[in-house]
Amino acid sequence: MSATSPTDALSYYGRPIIKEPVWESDIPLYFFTGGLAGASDLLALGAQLSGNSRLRTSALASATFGVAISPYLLIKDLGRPLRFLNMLRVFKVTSPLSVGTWIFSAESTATGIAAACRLFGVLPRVRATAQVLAGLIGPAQATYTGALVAQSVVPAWHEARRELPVVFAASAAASAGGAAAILTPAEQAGPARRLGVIGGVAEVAASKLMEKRLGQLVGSVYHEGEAAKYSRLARASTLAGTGLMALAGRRRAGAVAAGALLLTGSLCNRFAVYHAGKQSARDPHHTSILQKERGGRAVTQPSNRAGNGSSPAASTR
Amino acid sequence: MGSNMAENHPVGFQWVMEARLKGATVMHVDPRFTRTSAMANLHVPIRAGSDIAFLGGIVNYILENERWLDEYVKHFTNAPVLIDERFQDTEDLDGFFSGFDPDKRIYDTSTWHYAGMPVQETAGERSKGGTKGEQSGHGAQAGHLAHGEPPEEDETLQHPRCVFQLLKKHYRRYTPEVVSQICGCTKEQFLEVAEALCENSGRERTSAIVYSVGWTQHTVGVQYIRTAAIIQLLLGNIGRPGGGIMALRGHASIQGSTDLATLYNVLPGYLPMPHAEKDTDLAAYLDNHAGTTGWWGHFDAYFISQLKSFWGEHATKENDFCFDYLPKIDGDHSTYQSAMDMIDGKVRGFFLFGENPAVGSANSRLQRFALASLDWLVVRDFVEIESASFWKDAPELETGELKTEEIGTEVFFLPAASHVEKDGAFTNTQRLVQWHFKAVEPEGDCRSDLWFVYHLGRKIREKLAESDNPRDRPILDLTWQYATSGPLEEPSADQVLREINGVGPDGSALGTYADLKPDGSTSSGCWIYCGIYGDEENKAARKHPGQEQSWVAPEWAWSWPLNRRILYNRASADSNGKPWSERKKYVWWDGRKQKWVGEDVPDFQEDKPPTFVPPDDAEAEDAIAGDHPFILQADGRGWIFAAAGLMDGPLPTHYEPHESPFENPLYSQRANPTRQLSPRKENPYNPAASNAYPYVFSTYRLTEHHTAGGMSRTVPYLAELQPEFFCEVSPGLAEERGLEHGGWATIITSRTAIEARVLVTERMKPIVVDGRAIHQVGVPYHWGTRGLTKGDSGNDLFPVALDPNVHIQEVKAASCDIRPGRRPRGKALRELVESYPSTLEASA
Amino acid sequence: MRPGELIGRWPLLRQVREGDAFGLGRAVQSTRTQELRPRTDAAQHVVQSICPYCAVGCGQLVYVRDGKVDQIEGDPDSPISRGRLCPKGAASKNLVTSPSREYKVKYRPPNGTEWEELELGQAMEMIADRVIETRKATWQKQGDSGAPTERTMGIAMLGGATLDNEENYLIKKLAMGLGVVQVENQARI
Amino acid sequence: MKPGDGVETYGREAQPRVGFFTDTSVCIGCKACEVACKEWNLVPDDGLVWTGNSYDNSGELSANTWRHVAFIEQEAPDPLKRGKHDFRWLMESDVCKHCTHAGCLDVCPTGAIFRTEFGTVVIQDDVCNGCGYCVTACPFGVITKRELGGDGGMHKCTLCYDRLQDGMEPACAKACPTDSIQFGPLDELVERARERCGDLVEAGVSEARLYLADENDGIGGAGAFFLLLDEPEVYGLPPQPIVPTKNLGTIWGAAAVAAGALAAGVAAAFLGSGK
Repeated sequence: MSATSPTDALSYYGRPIIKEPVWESDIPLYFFTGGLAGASDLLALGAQLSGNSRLRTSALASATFGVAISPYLLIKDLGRPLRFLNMLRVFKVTSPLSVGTWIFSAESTATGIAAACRLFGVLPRVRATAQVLAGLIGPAQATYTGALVAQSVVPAWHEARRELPVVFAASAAASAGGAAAILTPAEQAGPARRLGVIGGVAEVAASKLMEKRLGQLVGSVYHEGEAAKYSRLARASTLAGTGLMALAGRRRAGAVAAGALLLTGSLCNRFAVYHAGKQSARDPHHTSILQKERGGRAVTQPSNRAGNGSSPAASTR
Repeated sequence: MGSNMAENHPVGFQWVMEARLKGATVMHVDPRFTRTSAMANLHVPIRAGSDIAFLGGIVNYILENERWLDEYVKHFTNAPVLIDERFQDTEDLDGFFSGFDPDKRIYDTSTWHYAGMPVQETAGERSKGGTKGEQSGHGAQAGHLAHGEPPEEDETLQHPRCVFQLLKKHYRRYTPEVVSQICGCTKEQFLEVAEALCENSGRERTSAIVYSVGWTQHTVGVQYIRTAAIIQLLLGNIGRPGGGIMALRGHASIQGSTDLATLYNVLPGYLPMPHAEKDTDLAAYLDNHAGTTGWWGHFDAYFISQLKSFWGEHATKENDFCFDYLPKIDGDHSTYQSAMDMIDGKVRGFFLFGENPAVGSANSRLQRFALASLDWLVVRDFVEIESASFWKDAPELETGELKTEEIGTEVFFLPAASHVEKDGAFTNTQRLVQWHFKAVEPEGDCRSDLWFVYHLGRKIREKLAESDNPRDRPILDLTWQYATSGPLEEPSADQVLREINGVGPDGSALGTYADLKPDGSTSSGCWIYCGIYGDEENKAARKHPGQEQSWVAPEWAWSWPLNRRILYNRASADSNGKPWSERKKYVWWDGRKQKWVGEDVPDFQEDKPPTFVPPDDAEAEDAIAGDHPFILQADGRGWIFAAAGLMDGPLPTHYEPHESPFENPLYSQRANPTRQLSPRKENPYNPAASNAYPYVFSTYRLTEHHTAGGMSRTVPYLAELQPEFFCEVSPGLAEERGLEHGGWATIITSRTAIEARVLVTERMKPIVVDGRAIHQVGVPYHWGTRGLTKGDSGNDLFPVALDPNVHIQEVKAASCDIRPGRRPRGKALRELVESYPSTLEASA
Repeated sequence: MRPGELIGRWPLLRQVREGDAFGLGRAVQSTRTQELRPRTDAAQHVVQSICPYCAVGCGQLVYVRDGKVDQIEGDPDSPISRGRLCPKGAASKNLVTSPSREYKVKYRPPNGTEWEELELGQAMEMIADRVIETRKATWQKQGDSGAPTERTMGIAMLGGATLDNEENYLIKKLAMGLGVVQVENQARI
Repeated sequence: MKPGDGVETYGREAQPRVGFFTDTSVCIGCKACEVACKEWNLVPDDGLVWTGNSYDNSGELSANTWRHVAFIEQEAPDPLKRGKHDFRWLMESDVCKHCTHAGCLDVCPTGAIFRTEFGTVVIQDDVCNGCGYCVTACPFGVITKRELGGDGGMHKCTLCYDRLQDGMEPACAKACPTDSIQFGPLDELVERARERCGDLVEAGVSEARLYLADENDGIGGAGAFFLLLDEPEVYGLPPQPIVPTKNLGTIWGAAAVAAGALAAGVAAAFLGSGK
């Protein structure tokens, strides 16, 4: 009843301490498309090296789709889209987004060249070189987005900083495997299926580990709201896709269904992480309780008492 | 007390905060816990309208515990003076002083005078004639004391009829227990304040009391301030640095507009408006108002110089200096009376200069009916205020009481220039006259009020130029030759200031009011401003940086009179002229130089020694003794007992507000018997102590807004800080009435009902009085139907019930009901209000 | 800017050249940032003023650029306010440039339902006429008691505490010339 | 106090680090700082929303509110008062902290955010493309995107970088009626703050504490620090903020591991069977 709600004494009217990320759904979508591109390029490189040209073409197609749609998503989410080129003003190792911009630029350029050569059937050596480059950058492209969200003050992201790149890499692998399995005849699609299965298993396992490591307080976001919805959907799709791929991937219909499930799972997983971040940012206690447990020196009393992080106030209520 | 300084005068409050950091004790006695309370060392919540009981308790504490500054009290105040033997106190007459006329509800004040004095003073004489204080108000003159006969006094303060003993008797019953019972604070809280005040007063220390409209807006408002004056005189806190009683005023030049007298009862410089029945000619007027002793002894020079400023060469000795040109008053012509006269068709035309009565005046509903009854109305403001737009958006249109097509008022809205678009001066709350320079030209039709008044006068004079009607002589003979400049033909504010200052026979600007003459050889628009243009320099415009001066900063702007920064500063030295202490040194007598010296311009004849005893035939200031610092008083003393000048008593007495849920615990007389009531259809009252209105409410301002909102509700950066009209209630009241935090409440009086968002807060605490918890509702009054943020007006709730001395309305304490939810719309609103009791009786 | 210059200004290169490897400081400044000055530097003149809100009387500095008020802030020379302002004082520029301000005369005829336009000059003529007519119609030579009053009770004025002293004086003086006694201001309230 | 990341790039042109000391024990909650800031920096009004949270209708720091005054009503003893009091009203003017290790600065991908020669952290409005990364990197929730009028950029307190160029005091500190907001060289401010806090503690205000005045905290100390009378969370402040970049090595390491794992996974997919 009173203006200061007694039930929430250790916050300011229950308001968040940090701000919720301003990114809209373009960004989790990009995590998906970017991951798909990176892992697909690597898959294409593997196919090129192993002489599986059919698979190489499918994987390159997935990668091309990924790098083609990603800039649209990235630019659209900018507050001032016309200034997207400002991303290339600097290179900052402290900013995964800056590093990622350069990675993505290289990745998309290499992929674009490879795809153009394939499309017009020209310059095979240029194409091969570009594919090698794209394949080598691919893992970075698929994982930097995990680093990007981890490098933040959002509890559900920062506290998962060790797991998030792995989750994103696994998710990228699952989606790349799934996509290539759909696009490739069964005979040539073996590595794609296996990548799908490996990725799917890893994705589910890594996500599970991440939730566990987040602990009860912050991890709870995956059991609430949008994050829970997407998280459940992601897990179910990925598990089903993985199983189906392993059991029925050799049949065309099975491969298509399994691939679609893996793609859905990967996409949903990105949205689960995205919403988990937003939800944990909204809750002031996620921020404050974690910090208090960690301890530190932000609060000091310079005289009379030794400065330490513990509360000098006897009681405020 | 009665001030929320941190919220309403934040920049002035820096000095309080600085003092607190240096160890001063800041105490806030106020019904609400405000941002000022949060900063104070002590907050004592008291029931709205009980301040005199609290202050009277302090007077009693000082007297009982012998805490007064003896030398100050004996030499500087009228404590030793004997009062007329016919005088009877409220303690004798159960709430009345001697001389009350129950039919007219006014006092014959002749029994309140000094014993043995041939009484001839102002207000008392007039009250016999049945008038209502129209010449008291702001008039500072104290009446006459015939020279040659100093008042009878008892230096030992023991005589039963001396002021000191009367004071003791009057406040004897204001014990800590009674204070606690009336005010609802604890005895301990009261004692802490009283003791701290005494502890911080004396030779080494001084205490200051700050008040604002929390004191003035009562039916006993003047007496609130009088009680503080008594305390400060007893403790020796007046005329000394760090002491005094500070009135914090709410408008940039509210002091200047009072000094220069856009008030019906005074002329510039606090000269009373002539009264039709008494002041029949110049001689009678001077006889009635000039003092014999003290600085009012030169009243004639001030007044005649003013007439010369108005009518110049037309004002001659032969024609009484055009005294007859001045219109006369013969009753209460204050703004509330005018508003009622508008409804009654007597007032037909109305000018509004930067004021918004449709929101800012008590019973603003009545004000809107008044505006709707006019023939014509001129509104000058920055924005389209509610007083300009009432014909299309007054709440009374919604209830069907008014209809746009039926409102015959012709409205002229003229946009005004802002302070950066014109030259001119504001007089601040401490009498400092500060010039502001024009920065840019006003745009469009915006013009200064100086432009408007000058050109309106010019046009009227042109149109009447051929008239031979004697009625038009005053306007045609007015000196109205002001130089204009620029494409807008803006008159020179500087020239007007020079006219206010006045000129001598040789046409050069005068340097002091002491040079004014009653023979028509000098002119001065306002004697207290004389000297502001001395040496032909606009001294209000002096901007010598404060940091390059002494702490008094005398070369920043100019304060009246004669650039004195502390009034009556002779009192900063003891009776012998020595500083009371080294710490509190300010102005003192330099025996070697044989003059008063110090940090400030001495507010005393410079070469009058402290030992001076006036000869029997001395007049004016020469009749003031060297140890009597209050040079505008006829006897040079601070008046603990106001022997003249007030309508409602020589000593302040606790009365309940007009609309109070309580009886008066001290007397069977409940409220101020002389309070001014105007019962009529548009102004009904809540019945006394009615159960239908169980709560007390007060209006107030917020830091983020300004008065009636014209200068803040329209300003985006301010409107966003307090974007909605709300009321403040305690959790207890919320529970009692089912009010929900963040929801809506309807507040009801016999005038109307308004709605506000509900802010439930622990800052509003019920006050326990006589074992009964009284809830108070807080209502900031800034809102109206227009602006970026809109809302109902708190002032709609109040009646017109006025202080008898100054006709200021009681809006700091009234009774109301409150219920959850929004108010009804349309006719249902009136039905709700009419379901509540009301009275048109002016009850006791 | 020539392409060479453009590339020379590329912060990425400046990161290397100017020893700002992490791109956190000097290298990333834009030209505009490098040339940034307080906008009051461009003021044509600065005028000393006084806050128009309450009666504390804080000093203000008004900065004017291109004939417009560009900034209003506290005047540090004032011994009253020492350069400080409250939120209202600090909002003074917002006040004098408020979108709510009116710049044209508005006229509402008796029983009218809308504002109408009116030239300022004509408004002044009309107001002068109203004053003269009302004054004539309501002139009171004597009060109820028969004592001479020589005044009009048909016209009243209200306001002045937000105005300048000189304006108040002139209002009072004009009112005395016209025989208007009902002159009041916010001090009564 | 440390100079702040990036200030070394100015070499000898670096100026003494300046900042704000906000002493909440003398804040009267007038909001002059909010308005003075808006007037100087031409920050738009933020809409008219009544919150009912005491007298705070600004709510929080944002692109359109660079100074925010918090109001906290507490049923708690007030040690600043004499005698027994069971209620107090805390007020605090919050602002960007201008961290020594600033998350927003670290993550800004365009170089729009930079460390000035005065050690402050400023967004260049002509560079910012509104990517929003800084929002997620600020431990204090200072920065948001300005949506009004299609602006789209990120905004926050600049500590009046333009005024500093002429030796002028920031607008909020200049306006503050009670000197609750003090501006000056950071070293001097810290010293003054320690003294003030010590005095208060000595006077029995055991709740008085300095917040962000220690260079060993998670952000390396701040350019804008505070004297608080209660836990930081009560004012909406994080109790032990850290700059996310503190774990940059871990994060890049995890990414490298993940990338390697991905490569290994793909390799495994090819090595599993010849088909």
